[in-house]
Amino acid sequence: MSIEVNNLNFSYGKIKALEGVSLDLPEGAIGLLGPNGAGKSTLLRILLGFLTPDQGEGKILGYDIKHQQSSIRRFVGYMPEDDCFIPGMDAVSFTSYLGELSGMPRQEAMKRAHEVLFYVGLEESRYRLVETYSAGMKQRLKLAQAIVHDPKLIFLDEPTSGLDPQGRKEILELIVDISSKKDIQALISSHILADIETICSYVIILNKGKVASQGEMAKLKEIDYSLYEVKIIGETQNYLDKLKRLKCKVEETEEGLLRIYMPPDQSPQEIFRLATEEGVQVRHFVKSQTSLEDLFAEAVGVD
Amino acid sequence: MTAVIETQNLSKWYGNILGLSDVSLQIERGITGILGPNGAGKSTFLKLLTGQIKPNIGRVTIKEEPIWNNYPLFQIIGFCPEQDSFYGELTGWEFLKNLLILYHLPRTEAEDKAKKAMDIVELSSDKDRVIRSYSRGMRQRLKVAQAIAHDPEILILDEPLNGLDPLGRRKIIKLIKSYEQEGRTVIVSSHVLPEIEAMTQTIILIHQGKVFAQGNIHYIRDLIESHPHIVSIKCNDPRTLAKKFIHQDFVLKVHFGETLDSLLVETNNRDRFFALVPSLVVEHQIEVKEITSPDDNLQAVFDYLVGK
Amino acid sequence: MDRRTKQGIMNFLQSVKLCFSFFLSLGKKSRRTKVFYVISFVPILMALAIKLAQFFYSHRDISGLAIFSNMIMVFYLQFLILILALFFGTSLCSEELEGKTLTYLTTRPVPKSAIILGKYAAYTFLTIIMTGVGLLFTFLILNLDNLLDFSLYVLFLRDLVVLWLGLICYTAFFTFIGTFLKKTILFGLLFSFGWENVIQYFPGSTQRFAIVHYLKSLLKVPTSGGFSFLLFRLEPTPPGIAVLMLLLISGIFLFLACLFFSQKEYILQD
Amino acid sequence: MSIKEKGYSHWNGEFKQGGLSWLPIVRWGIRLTFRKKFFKLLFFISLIPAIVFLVGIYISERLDDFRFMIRESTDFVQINPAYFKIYFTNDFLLFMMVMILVFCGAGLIADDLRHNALQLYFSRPLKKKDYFLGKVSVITFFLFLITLVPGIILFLMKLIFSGSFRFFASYPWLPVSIIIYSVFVTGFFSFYTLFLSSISKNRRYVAIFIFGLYIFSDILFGIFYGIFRSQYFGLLSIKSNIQQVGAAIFNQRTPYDFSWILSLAVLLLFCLLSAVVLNKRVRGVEIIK
Repeated sequence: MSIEVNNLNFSYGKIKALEGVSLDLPEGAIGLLGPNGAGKSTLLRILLGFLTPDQGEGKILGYDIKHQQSSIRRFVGYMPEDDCFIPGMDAVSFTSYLGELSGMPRQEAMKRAHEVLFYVGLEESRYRLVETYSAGMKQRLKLAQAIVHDPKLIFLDEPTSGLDPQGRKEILELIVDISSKKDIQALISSHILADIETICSYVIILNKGKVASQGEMAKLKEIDYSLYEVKIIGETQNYLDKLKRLKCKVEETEEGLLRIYMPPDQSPQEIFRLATEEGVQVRHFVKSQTSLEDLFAEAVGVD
Repeated sequence: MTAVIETQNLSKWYGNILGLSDVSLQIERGITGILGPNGAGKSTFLKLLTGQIKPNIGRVTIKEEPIWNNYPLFQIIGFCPEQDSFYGELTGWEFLKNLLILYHLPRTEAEDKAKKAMDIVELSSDKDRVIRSYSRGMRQRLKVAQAIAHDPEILILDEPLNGLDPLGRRKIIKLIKSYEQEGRTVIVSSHVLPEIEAMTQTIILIHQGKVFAQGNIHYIRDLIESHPHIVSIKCNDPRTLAKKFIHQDFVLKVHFGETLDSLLVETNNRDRFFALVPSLVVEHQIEVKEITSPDDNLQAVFDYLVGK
Repeated sequence: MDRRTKQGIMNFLQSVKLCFSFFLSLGKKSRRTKVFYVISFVPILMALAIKLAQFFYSHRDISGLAIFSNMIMVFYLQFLILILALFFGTSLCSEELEGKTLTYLTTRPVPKSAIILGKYAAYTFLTIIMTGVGLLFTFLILNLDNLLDFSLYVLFLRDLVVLWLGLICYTAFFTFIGTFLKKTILFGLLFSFGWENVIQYFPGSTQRFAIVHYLKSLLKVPTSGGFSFLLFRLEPTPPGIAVLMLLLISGIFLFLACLFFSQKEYILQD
Repeated sequence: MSIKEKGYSHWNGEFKQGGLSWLPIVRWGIRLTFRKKFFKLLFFISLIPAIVFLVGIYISERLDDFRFMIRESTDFVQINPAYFKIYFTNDFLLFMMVMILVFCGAGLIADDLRHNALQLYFSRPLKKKDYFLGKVSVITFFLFLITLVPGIILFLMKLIFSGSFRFFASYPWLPVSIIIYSVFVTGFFSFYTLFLSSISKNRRYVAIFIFGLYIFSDILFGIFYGIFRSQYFGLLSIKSNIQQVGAAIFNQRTPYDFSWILSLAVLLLFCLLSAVVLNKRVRGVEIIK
């Protein structure tokens, strides 16, 4: 495991930013969530080796976070949230320049820069000046500079903000492909929960400096009681009456979705049996899980 | 319903860069989502709507009035721009109050409206702090506040949820929906399609400077006849179910997902398909875990129409 | 003038007043204003240093007034009001564009020309305060020994009005430049330290094309001292016409600025 | 037979061991400056003084050919340390140095602040001192090209033209003071430029400050000297301070009648102030807001 920290504490003056944060993160893509000011960026800074924690210790990629900070940064890639570039440079020189700054020899950096720009899909505009890039292309370039020195660990801060739907899909595919390489770990901090849900297998929710909840995404989202979301087409009235007769509680949401709470002894197939009797179509049938948004709201202690 | 916003073969380009070409549409009350890839003309449309630029051909009108340099019209328009830029040295309160004074409102009324807007976006506790010290989410909420402070009839929001944390997003979505109940017209532009779906079902898709689709998402999805619908079924015995489906003429393609229990069926007639499913399931005692249609959402409509 | 246009003008003036108060409160708090307040107090420091040093070098007895009317006025006229007008005038439109805050203004129910005029008035008001305060203290410090001689104050007021007219005219000109030119600071520097200085040495009516000419012809011709070389080739226009010309020039440039600002489509590229 | 595996591929090269991580900053800083529009023109103009002085050395060797041209001012063409001092501390060269700083120096830190590129620099194993070293070396490269290099060339050409080492024998310390002066003036201007470049995000304002502060300091001196005729006000002007120290380095008579140590102190104080501000403005930590 490349990130193991325990009991991290840090405070800016008298404001406590992190309290007793302990993490032991598995491979693959990990989501880092939390409301503004929950300590996400402080945690990122400590993991990136910028800040030394007041208390607590830990190892990143085997390097101690207090004493070997600059060697951590050699094997870590960071994709910042806001646009950053160097005016007057084209994409290839920009990427190879940053590769060299990470310690790569000059020729290797140039070779690797082309390779990485092909990978993120900037092949046909890699000789253009960076300031002429669109938002989506800048986002890809930031990803390219984060992986140019082949890091073992990449931190992505809001990787999909400001992208159009295609751009978001492609960036997410890139992240999934990189983090599925089993020896590269991606820590993704984003506010768009739909993205986190699609690409992360493990999630950490921070709130007020503490770890509110942490674990495998699937395990966290399970719920024990059997609640189903169903969409019915056709005349539904007596279908609903029959359901109620089976002691099922039925709730209707605005978009015409039924939330059916099945008592433990009833099997969900009853829904289909009744549907055939009533000649009604079951267009949508899902065992409902808590959405990441509800999970988030619950962990952060809001309605 | 009379159209609040109307355009007649509206076209706009800057130098040789195409903005919009020959767009004619009507937008009624309620929330309308504007979406489209970057550089497709979405931002040009919003700029025309807020009078930042003037059309080359055609007209764009709000309540039958042209917008360019028609300043009285802005009494009833609220605009939340996309860029995250402010007068950094002002405090949130000063920023809001001063802007309200430009509406020829007396000082007391301006202050009271500013206070109300601050409460709605929950910034009252930090109203005396300088905007420079605001976090990204707070600045975004301040932008929404300045758009709604003067109680506009028409609200134009460009990426209103950008940079907000999930709680902030929920609040703003609830606020926008409350505006719909009050019978106002809200234009929301966003890249994050799930956000648009959470707010409204009516969308306008702009691509290559043209309107590719307008109306209710599902209605549009059904309109796309040529593109078959995909239905994903997860059950304990997908093979027997698949065998049954293959005989039906309306089933075009059947393939099995990665996991053992998943089956993907392509059909061009959903009604007949879904009418068949319950009977088959009961007849063969198949234990169904899940039925979903993965491409009945905005993302699929978008990908199909925009053709990537 | 029928009732409708009178109402229209009243409405327009009201909008200008609103914009004026908006930008005044904004201008007062902006960092740049604070920086230029400090710069406008530099002459005061110079005056203090001169006063101080006069004790050590008592043999050099130049009268405070001579220093003031030659040296300080030259510093103000040729350097300070140009810098103030340049920075505030050119940035008037470009800071809204660069800071991408223009949309907050153009989507309000006030005409674009009112925005320009309101902001111009607010910025000019700020620079007038700066120069007024700076000049007053400098004047008092330099003429400590004969504060009671009232003819001095008449002279001071005359110089002050000249500087204010200069500010009004230069700021109007740079506002106009700012509405359509991209590289405003470069052009502004070339104009103020190139054109304005060079033109005054040309014969005949070519001098009429520089704003500084009208300002100088309002100044009392200096008695002696080594600094008169700045005025030696001046064929002054009579004061009355000079003031008229200055106001006329300001009016024309402001009108052009409003015209450009309302007609031009400003695209906020990032 | 094999096909390239799709998707992300690793890089299996080795990282460079050892320091010099700031070399790319220098290389690219120089390359980016040369790409600016008018820079080449400005650079050649700033070489004019060197050429003029080279011609001076040529004339000094061929005095008899030019006898008819120079009637009385033969001392001008006397090649001695004073000649070099005049080259190094003449107003035009100093002014051209400032103009080069306006072009190559203004954006060095201002652009990084404006486009928040600091995050890119400091999320790498790069320390703050490496960053500064890189930026200073860019300025040093350009200023050395119009101070140290021409100085050494002039010195060598004098030896070559005169065909003997007599000149070197008589002034063995001259090359040393050329080097000392170049390092001194480049060092000061590096602090001066980086300090101004780090206080604003807008490269255009920084350019004006670099130009304005230098000119203003001289105007201030002019005004005060005009009134009080006391040479001590020379300490106000950057240019006169440099000229004072320059004269001392070439142990010539100093242009102003106060000790050159004072000038040096003023300049060093300015560098100290710049260092403090630079350290505060360029911060690695708060790169992630």
